[in-house]
Amino acid sequence: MTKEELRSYIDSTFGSQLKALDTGRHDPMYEIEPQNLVKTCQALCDDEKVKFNFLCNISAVDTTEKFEVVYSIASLPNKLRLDFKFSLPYENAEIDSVQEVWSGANWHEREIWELYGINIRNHDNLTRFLLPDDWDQGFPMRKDWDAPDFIRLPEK
Amino acid sequence: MGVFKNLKELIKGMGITGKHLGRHAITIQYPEEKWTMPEGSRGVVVLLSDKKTGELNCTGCGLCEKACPTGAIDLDAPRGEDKKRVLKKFVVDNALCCFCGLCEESCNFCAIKMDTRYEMSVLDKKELIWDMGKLQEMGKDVDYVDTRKKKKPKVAKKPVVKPTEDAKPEAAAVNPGDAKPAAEAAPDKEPEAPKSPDKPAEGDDKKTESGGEN
Amino acid sequence: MGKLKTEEFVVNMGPVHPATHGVCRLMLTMDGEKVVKIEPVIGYLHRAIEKVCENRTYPQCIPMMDRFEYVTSMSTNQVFSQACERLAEIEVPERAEYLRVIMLELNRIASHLIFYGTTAMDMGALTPFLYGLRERELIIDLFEMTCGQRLTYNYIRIGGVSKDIPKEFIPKCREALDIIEGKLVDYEGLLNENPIWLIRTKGIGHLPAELATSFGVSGPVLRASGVDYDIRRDDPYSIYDRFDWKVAVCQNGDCYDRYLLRLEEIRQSISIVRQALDGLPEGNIKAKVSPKFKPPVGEVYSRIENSRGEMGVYIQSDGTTKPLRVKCRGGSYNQLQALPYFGTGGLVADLVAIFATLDVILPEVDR
Amino acid sequence: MSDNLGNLELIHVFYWLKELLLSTGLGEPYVTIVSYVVLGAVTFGVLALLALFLVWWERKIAAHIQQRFGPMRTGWHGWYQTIMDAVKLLQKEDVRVDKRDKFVFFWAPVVCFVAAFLAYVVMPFGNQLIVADLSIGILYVLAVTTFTVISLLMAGWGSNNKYALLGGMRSAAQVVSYEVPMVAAILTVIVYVGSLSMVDIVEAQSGLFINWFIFKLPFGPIAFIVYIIAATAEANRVPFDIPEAEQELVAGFNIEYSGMKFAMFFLAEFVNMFTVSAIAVTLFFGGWNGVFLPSWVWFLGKTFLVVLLLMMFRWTYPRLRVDQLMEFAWKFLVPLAFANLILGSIMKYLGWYW
Repeated sequence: MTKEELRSYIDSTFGSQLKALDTGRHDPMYEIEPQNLVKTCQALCDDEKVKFNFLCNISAVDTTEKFEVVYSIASLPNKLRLDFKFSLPYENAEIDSVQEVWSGANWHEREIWELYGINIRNHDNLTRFLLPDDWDQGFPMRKDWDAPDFIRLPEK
Repeated sequence: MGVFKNLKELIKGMGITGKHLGRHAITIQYPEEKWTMPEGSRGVVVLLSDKKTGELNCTGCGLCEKACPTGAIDLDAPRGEDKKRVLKKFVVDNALCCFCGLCEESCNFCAIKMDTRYEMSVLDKKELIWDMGKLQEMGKDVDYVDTRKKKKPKVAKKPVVKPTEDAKPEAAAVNPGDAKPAAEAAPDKEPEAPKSPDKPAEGDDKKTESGGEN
Repeated sequence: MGKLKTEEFVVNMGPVHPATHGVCRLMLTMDGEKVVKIEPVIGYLHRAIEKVCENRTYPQCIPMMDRFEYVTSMSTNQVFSQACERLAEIEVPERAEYLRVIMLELNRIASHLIFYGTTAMDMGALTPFLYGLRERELIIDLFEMTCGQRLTYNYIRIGGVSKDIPKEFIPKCREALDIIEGKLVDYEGLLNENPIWLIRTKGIGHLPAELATSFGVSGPVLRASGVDYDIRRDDPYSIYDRFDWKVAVCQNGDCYDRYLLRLEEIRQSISIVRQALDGLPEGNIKAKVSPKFKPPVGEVYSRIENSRGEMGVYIQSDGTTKPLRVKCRGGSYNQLQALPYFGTGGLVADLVAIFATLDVILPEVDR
Repeated sequence: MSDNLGNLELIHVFYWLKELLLSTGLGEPYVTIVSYVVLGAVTFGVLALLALFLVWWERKIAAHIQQRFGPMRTGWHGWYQTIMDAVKLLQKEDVRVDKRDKFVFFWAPVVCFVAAFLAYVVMPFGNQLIVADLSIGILYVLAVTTFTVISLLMAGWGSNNKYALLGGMRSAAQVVSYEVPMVAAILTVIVYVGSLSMVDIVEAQSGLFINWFIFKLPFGPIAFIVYIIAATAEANRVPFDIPEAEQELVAGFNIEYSGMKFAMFFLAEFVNMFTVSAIAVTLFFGGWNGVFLPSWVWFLGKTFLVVLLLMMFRWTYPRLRVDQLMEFAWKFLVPLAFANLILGSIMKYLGWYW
């Protein structure tokens, strides 16, 4: 299945859930509704034609106005790649865990929770692991977080 | 017979280690013997001086400072009365330096180079902050191929390449006066240049010897 | 006589332990010598590379990425440069692509040689470690000759490579490949059929393909479990589709297969490097990229096949000189995550063997 | 055989010393006491030096197998490196765990150290060169070498450390298992000699090398292989070094020891290695029997060759797992050793040997 075929297949089969975006480079990028997250993921994973059974990466982005959570998935048997994302408001950001679809999401979600402060629903082990256990200085990957002991680069 | 096969394999393993027992060591005794670093190996940062005049090549354009990913370079070159930059301060903090070589690549005036020397251990971290004098001293005998002559026309036609606001034209404004003596010095460099490939060749021979014995 | 009362106890394996290859802590619940539960505790090497990259320009990120996975720095350079090139749609010159493939594959060989050494060392055989590093040295010398550094190369740049190879590179590279190929016989003679090695690794740490896929385990570990998937072939990047090579796959998914598969990958990589050296064209080594590289707004997740599995970088650009977000994904991250689900049940010595054959390195996990 | 070079025999030195003592006019009992004290001191000193030498030698062998130099800084090829190491360890702070079992923790290295040296009471270093020719020589050796395991258990228990405890337990299990095939292998020899005395065993092998038990016995090589495997386990060396398996238990039983206590464990390990090699030489390679050279040279030379073999094991093979180790001992070595013993005894009874 080429990229074009994948695009048209996604449009025809999952058109209601995945909306194509034009920001993605090289691989197709879609937008989904956060409340449908687990359902969509399960559908993508179970669909025989695409079978996205491999989670490459989950990455949160702080754009200073909102959070974006980007899921990069791949299909091992069909050799396909796909990204999809959704936006979250800055306040009380919360997403569902996709652990039941891809078990490997566990640590990726933990990391998002720890570094961005996005709460994960239905996650079995939300504990600190990259930062010290007694960390109380906020969420370091947010853009407004600043450390006093950073070595600054000269201003350009 | 599993037992005999296993015994055979065990003896084979002993044979391989035993074979190595009589061979020469491939390591070297470090402080006494030293490895010849290949040309272009990235060691400490030095400032290059003009071989003829003995002055620093640096024009103080600040490109290296901007290129440095760790902020190890601190330089100050205010413009003098004749709108020319005067290099006041050039400090490299070797404790911050990550030896990426971006400063050397960003420089258009052959002023900064990563030398092949790599030994810089000191007892106090503060001694790793090298000022201009030390950097010049370190770079005094460093061979380099002067490319400043070639750079000059390239800078002139810079706006054609990309419309982005490049730092280079700014530097070019400072350039002409400084670049002239360098252009004269360039022919002197030519006889020296072929020497440099010889240097790594020694190291190469040594390496192949030990490699062949392996 | 009543049943003997026994008790499980917790042992901290790490953060400083000879077998954890860095500062990883495994909290083991043990029943005598038997491992009942594993809980990996990471973060001892967290250097916030992603945050640091957000405050650097794109070319400045590459030296940072070197530190992300320092055993195969070339692939970190490649994955970041590739992401930037895809963002800005830069065409990489032919010669640069060939040089990249040569360097990436040499780096893969070097990494697998370290794997060979450290795995053997974790099982108690100390000599193979030195032999593995001895041949790795030949490759490292080639890198130093080319780009000037032995570990953090900063060689592959956005749009090409930083320097052309010196004249003596090609003969020396061929010579090094011949030596390594010859030494592989020694390596295999020392361990492959050694009965102690066999009982230590065969049938130990079986990782089923299902579990591996669902945990995102990738690379040699996934292929050893029987999943025929290699990004170099199945999601081709650079110019891997031009070479003739085989993806090594094993079926059992135990420690022995993971070990054998990596030795086979060394052979395949040698073949790729030879082909690339034969086909190396003349020409430019770097596309024209402004020092103030500004990709257009957009986002990309680029991934390559590293010696530890899928290495990916997600970059979101907001059109300035600095990336809005850089997320690094390393193969070890997911492999360590899957460890508690298939590493238990054996003795502590088995756990050491499993951990070694996963070839986890901690900078990639903690970033 | 060694009559032509008889005056090179070390034993003459001791005879001369005894003469000297007697000439001073001391009574016979005092002379005996003094001479045994001197003998003990000399044996101890020689063995301590031997252990230091073995440490250096092992490092050199390892280095050359791995194409390195090894110690090179102290003297010619670093010959006094281990002496300097011992001096360094002497000066080191003796770090003690807070919640240790004080008595056990303190005495463990001492027991280990002493047990390692005890076996040399009956070790025939050369023709007549033996501290005491006990009639139960080999039995005594077997008894005292097993003391080591008690010290390792003590170290494991006293350290109050889980790794150390695991190491101690492993060592106990291992030594108990490997004692059985080891004794069976030794019995094969004793059945032929008909005596437990070390001197008798050596003298039964006098003559050419064809008389050495490894060649003379019908299943001599098998007995030797069983013995050397069990001996490697006894000396806690790779591939059976599980009590201190570095990659699993960090350092096993000696994890909490530092300074001189650690040095005692360390030296005892090398003395143990020498002990098992010396017994192997005595039992299978004719002890001090040999031509042209003095007997003690033959003994030391052969022993060093066996030590070299043990070192080659260590630097070639991976380590066995603890359960595999037991399995190997009980399911393979013990049956093999006993079959060997029974077959050998039958053949001895029938007189089928030369």
